[in-house]
Amino acid sequence: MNLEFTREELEFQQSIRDWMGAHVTEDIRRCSALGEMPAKEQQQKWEQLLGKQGWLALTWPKQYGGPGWTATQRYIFDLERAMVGAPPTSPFGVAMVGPVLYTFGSQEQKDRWLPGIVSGELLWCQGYSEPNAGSDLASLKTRAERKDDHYLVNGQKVWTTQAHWADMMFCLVRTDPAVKQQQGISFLLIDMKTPGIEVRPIYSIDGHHHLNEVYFTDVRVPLNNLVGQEGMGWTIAKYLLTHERTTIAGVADSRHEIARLKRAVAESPCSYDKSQAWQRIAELEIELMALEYTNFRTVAATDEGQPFGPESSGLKIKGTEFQQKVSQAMVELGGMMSLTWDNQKTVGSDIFNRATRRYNFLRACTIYGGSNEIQKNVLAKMLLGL
Amino acid sequence: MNLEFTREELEFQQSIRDWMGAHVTEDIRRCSALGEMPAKEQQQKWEQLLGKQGWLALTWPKQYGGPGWTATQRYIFDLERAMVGAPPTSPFGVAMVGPVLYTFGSQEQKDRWLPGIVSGELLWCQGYSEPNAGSDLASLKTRAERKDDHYLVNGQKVWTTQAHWADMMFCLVRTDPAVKQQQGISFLLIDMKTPGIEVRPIYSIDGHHHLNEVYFTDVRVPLNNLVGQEGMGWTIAKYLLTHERTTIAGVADSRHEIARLKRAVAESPCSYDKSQAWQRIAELEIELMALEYTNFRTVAATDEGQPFGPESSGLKIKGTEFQQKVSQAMVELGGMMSLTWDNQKTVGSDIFNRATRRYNFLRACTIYGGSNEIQKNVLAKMLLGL
Amino acid sequence: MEFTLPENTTLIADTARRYLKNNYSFDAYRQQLEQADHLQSPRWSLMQELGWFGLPFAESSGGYGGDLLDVAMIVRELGAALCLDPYVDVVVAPGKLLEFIGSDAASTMLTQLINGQARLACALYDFQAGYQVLTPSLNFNGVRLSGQKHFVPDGGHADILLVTALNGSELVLCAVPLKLCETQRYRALDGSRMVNVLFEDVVITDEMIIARGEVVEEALGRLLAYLRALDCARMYGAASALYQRTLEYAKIRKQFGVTIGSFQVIQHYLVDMFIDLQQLESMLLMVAIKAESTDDFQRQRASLAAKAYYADKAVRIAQQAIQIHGGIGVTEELDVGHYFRLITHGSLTHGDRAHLVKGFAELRN
Amino acid sequence: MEFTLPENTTLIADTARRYLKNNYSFDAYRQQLEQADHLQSPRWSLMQELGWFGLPFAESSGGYGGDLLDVAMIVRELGAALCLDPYVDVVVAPGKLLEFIGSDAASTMLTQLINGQARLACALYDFQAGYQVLTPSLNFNGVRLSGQKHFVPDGGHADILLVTALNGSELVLCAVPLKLCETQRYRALDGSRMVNVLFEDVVITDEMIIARGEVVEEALGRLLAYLRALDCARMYGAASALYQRTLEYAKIRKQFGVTIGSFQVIQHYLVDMFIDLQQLESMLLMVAIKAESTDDFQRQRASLAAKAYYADKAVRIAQQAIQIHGGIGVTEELDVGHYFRLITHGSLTHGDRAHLVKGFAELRN
Repeated sequence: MNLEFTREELEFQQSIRDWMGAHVTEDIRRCSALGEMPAKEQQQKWEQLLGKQGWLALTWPKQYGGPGWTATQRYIFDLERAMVGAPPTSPFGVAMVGPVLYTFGSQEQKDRWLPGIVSGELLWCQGYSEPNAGSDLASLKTRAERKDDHYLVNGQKVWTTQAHWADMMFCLVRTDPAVKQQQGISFLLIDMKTPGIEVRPIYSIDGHHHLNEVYFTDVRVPLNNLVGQEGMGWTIAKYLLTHERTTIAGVADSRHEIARLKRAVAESPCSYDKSQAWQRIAELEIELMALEYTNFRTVAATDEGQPFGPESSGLKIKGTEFQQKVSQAMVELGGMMSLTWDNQKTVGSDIFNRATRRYNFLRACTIYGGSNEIQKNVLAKMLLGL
Repeated sequence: MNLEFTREELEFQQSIRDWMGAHVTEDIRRCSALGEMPAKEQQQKWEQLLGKQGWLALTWPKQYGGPGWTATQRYIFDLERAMVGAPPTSPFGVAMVGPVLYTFGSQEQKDRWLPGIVSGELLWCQGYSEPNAGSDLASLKTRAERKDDHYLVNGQKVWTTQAHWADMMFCLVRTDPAVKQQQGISFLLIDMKTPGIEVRPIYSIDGHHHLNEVYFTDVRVPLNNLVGQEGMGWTIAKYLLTHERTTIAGVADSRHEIARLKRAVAESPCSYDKSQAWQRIAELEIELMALEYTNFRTVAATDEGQPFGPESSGLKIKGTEFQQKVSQAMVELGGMMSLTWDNQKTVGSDIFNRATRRYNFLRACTIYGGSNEIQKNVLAKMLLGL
Repeated sequence: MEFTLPENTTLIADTARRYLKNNYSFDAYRQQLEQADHLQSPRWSLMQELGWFGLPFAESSGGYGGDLLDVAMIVRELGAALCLDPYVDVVVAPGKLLEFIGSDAASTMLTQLINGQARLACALYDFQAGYQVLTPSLNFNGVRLSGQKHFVPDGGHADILLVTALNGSELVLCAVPLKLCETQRYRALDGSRMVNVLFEDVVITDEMIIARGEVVEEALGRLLAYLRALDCARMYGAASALYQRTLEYAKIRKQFGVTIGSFQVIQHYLVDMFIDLQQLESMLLMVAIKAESTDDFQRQRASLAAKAYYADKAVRIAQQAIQIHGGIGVTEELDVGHYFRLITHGSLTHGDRAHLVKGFAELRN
Repeated sequence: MEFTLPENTTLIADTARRYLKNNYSFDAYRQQLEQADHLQSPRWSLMQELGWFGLPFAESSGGYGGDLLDVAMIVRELGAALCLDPYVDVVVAPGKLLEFIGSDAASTMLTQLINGQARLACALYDFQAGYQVLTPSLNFNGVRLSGQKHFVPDGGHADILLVTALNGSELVLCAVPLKLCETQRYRALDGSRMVNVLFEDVVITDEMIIARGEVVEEALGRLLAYLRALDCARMYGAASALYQRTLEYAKIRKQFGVTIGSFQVIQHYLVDMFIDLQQLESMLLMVAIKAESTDDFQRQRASLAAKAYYADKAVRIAQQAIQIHGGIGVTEELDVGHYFRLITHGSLTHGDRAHLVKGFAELRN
């Protein structure tokens, strides 16, 4: 048992902190300070900066461009990243399609796509959900028909984050409608510039455009954009779910938010009942400790080669609920200062003025990536052995 | 809209209050003050006192011995009863078997049993639950076989409150094992002194004996103790569930408990953070208001001949959860003063010393009479129309 | 006791519902979101024609003598329809404040308001004083005011602001033409318009002073209770709409080959929403009667309790409505997210939950 | 970071589990409930033989130099077995207090305790002072003590009480023979024995005084952190046993022709319990290390946080365990209700939730 970082880890932490101090410029950290989502340019600037440093594809094996860090080092990096107010990196390339490619892809596919992901130049989006396949992914209908040297794709995806930024989409499509639900699904890579693709924005209640609908009409996709074999889509999708989830609970960002909340309370006028506010924050901090130490345990277990199973789903459930709780506290402790729609500076603490944007945005975090109810169903199966 | 009692109702309330003041002696109110369950003698003394006054079978038609009160008057009576610290009356005779008898029973049955219920002399218990038929009542197995002039009863009941006090049990038994679950069930009255009945106590975690197991071995029950026809048991049981439920939420008793809690906090030493305590109590009082006004609405609707449907199940769910919440607050606000097993006076406020008994006892209130989960299933059916 | 609405109240509520059905829609709401001046819309004069301007006020003031209950039923319908027309902020709130003051100057101004000649708004808050309306930060310096008022709801639509300020320790209510001040306008969380107001050496003449001292304090106490009840009414309209929509959605949305309403967990979520909504309805009826009680203790107790309860349970219903809707619930295209914001907004006006519970706890009887 | 238990700690935990399996049972527990003197049982000497008496103390004090983590693993097993042997109250608590004091007198007494020659208990609380251990109500009047101590856990088993009292504003710790006092004995909520102690003009001789002033305050601070960690360990053992039993029950108990574990709502209840138990385990490991940190701030922060968290989540697990068991869960015959009481008890010793959260909030860094 040892709850402290080793001397080497502390040195590593310091070196990361120094680097962040030197490289995270005001425009990169600005968004998180304002509760904004970064624009494409800022996000890409930040990711390419990390890519240049070799710090983007953190979990990847060294041979494909990973930095060769332990899970603890990755955790430390994430902590420092959040504390300095830099945004999380987009998961679609680095955490999702990348591992799929180096695990299931052909040599040609690896050579073609991995370098762009490692450097942060190639942006991806994820084509999973469809209008009638949300939690129930296996019922998806987007069709990819094999025709000579290509697939002909027709159908619709929805809730596609950053589709309007992306160069490429990785996508679940139905290649065989005759077999049972899960079996006819394949994993396909689609160039977003291919004719026949239409991306329509969805504006969400935080006032942002990050989601999209994507329509495919006779979109031609080369056969060698298929990953693995036809019908392997479901296997690949499940593999992704078991991939490292040590940052899934958003603990580093919750810690950052609580720090901001404390700042906002400290700078608020004294008409305000601060002792009530500090107690509410104390309750949040106590809950954060439980999350953090559970997260530490998953990290330590990963470094010992024994990654957590159901525990990490538990962490996702708790972590997302906690993010919502912190953001709700921020809105409520802000009182009238929080009554803004447009995330604009009105009066009093900036942090409170901009609190509702994150609160609204985070309503989705217990829904996407498998709603918490679905996560609980899956956990129950594992626990009850049904 | 009128949220006040009428002048007549206020006069009625005063007359009840005066009567309570004159008749509720120390030994009757003692139990609720100590968080104890009344002994059989106290309970019977109290019920017979009410019986003599004609105030026991409150919801019954006048012809059978009801006082002819409106639902509002009954509500007022219950409020005054709780505020003076008198125990609730036992539901088995008055609220359960009585209405069944005057609705489904033969003239002979009415003549034989109703007077003893109205006067509080005849004590009843309810034989519904069985070891493998808790929430799932329809799967009950206790068998009543028709033999010449009697039924021969064999089987077991469980969680039978006050079986060790009761003169009679009303009971669901299976008279026809061949037909489908609900159909073969009949409603039978059994004299508890009949040979072959064994009552075994179950002690519960509040330290009391109020529950029992009841075993039947070749118990002979006269044929004319059958209520209605054979196979009507399920219909009768369902009828009972729709019977007046205006006091089901225990609102009057919760109000009494909050008053006790306030007294306990007021008399506690000042080391104690009272401002935190008063705020917690304020939250309870606010929730109580919502419950009370919802209860008022069911009472008013009943008086207008439009008894609430699903709303009253909602009230049961909220009301029982609220009773638990109040008792938990009492335990927690008592701190170390609450650390007693035996409900004995130790030091500091009496009310706190005895808080855990009620807290432990009330764990059952979200379970018995159809657990809150079952109540929600039923409500969902009505709401969703499934 | 009787919980049936009086016939004329039912009539008022039905009229409001019909009127909104014929004259408002989610599309109209989305257009209105982008507009800065709501009072240009023909609806504004229609509302006056319907008698809503006079409804909340005694006949002696030139009104129609409606009860809070009547006004609450209109506001409930406005909430259920997401309607942004600033009826409460520009008519009810300033009008009731003037009526509670009851001086000649106030009565004259109230008559103008009822006739539609004067457009008023209340400037009671600033961020330094927070919810403590009796101790505003704005102070007189001789006959001049310098400082700020914040969070003035729909203040941009008014010609005149009813402003509270301290002269020494005395609370003063004055009517200040908006054009004498600088303003910062912004869209509030529920889509309505708010202004922050900057006073730079604004000279307050004697005619601008409506009342001073205790009468202002008392009037503010009565006003807050009244407005908290209307906050509840608006949130009830929204929460009830959310419940209906979510129930409908659970019956038609399919996942895994069945409707999501067939999952036990979703069923229990819906039952919890239903039960909470029942209780919210009880609290609304209660507060709509008691918040205009002449008994100070009753009035405060009712309005603090009801709003604190709403800030807890209505917010919870709004959160669950989104969770059950899933992805579609967080989009701008669906009304669900807009109701969600309305309820969040409503839970923070005239006291947040902690402030209200604390106030309730301090009301020892 | 590393969360694997050291080998010797695992050994200690395994031994404790085996020992309790061989020497204790639910039946033994129910017998023990009715007994007043637990120290007569052969288990008491067995515990000493196992080395548990010396384990918590430094080798320099004659102990075996075990860490809090080692002791916590024993206490976790005691909690999981519902065992009432007063190891914490009669060995660990008084021994650690003496060790933290560290004076010669204290060391001598500690050696006697480790050898089994002295039976001690701590009398730190009274109901007037509540959880404020630094300001007991018991006061010196010259060399005499008159007044009361309350809630002394397993105090009836001790020969000598370690008593805190104020002499003016100075906190004094003295060792008072129990026979000089009058006692009221009662069974506490977890089935253990408690005493309230009445001092009537008890003369405190110089030899009875263990320490005075700051050294006592500091030692109490360290002791509370240590004991709060052990409270968590005990509650963890109980909560974890409850989770296991409830999970098993859900797999076998049938209603409506299927196991109750097949209902989605019950499944989600169990998942919530599982997740909370995971977090409780993390907090236990954390506090078992940090609550004996030499850094005052770290120690307080960890122990306040962990116990406040337990008072919330372990209590919730206990409540859900009963709800899922249904009727059988509230009977004396089943261990479920006994674990429930143990957890309620544990949530109220050395600070209730509100007290601990407040303490945490006041620990500003």
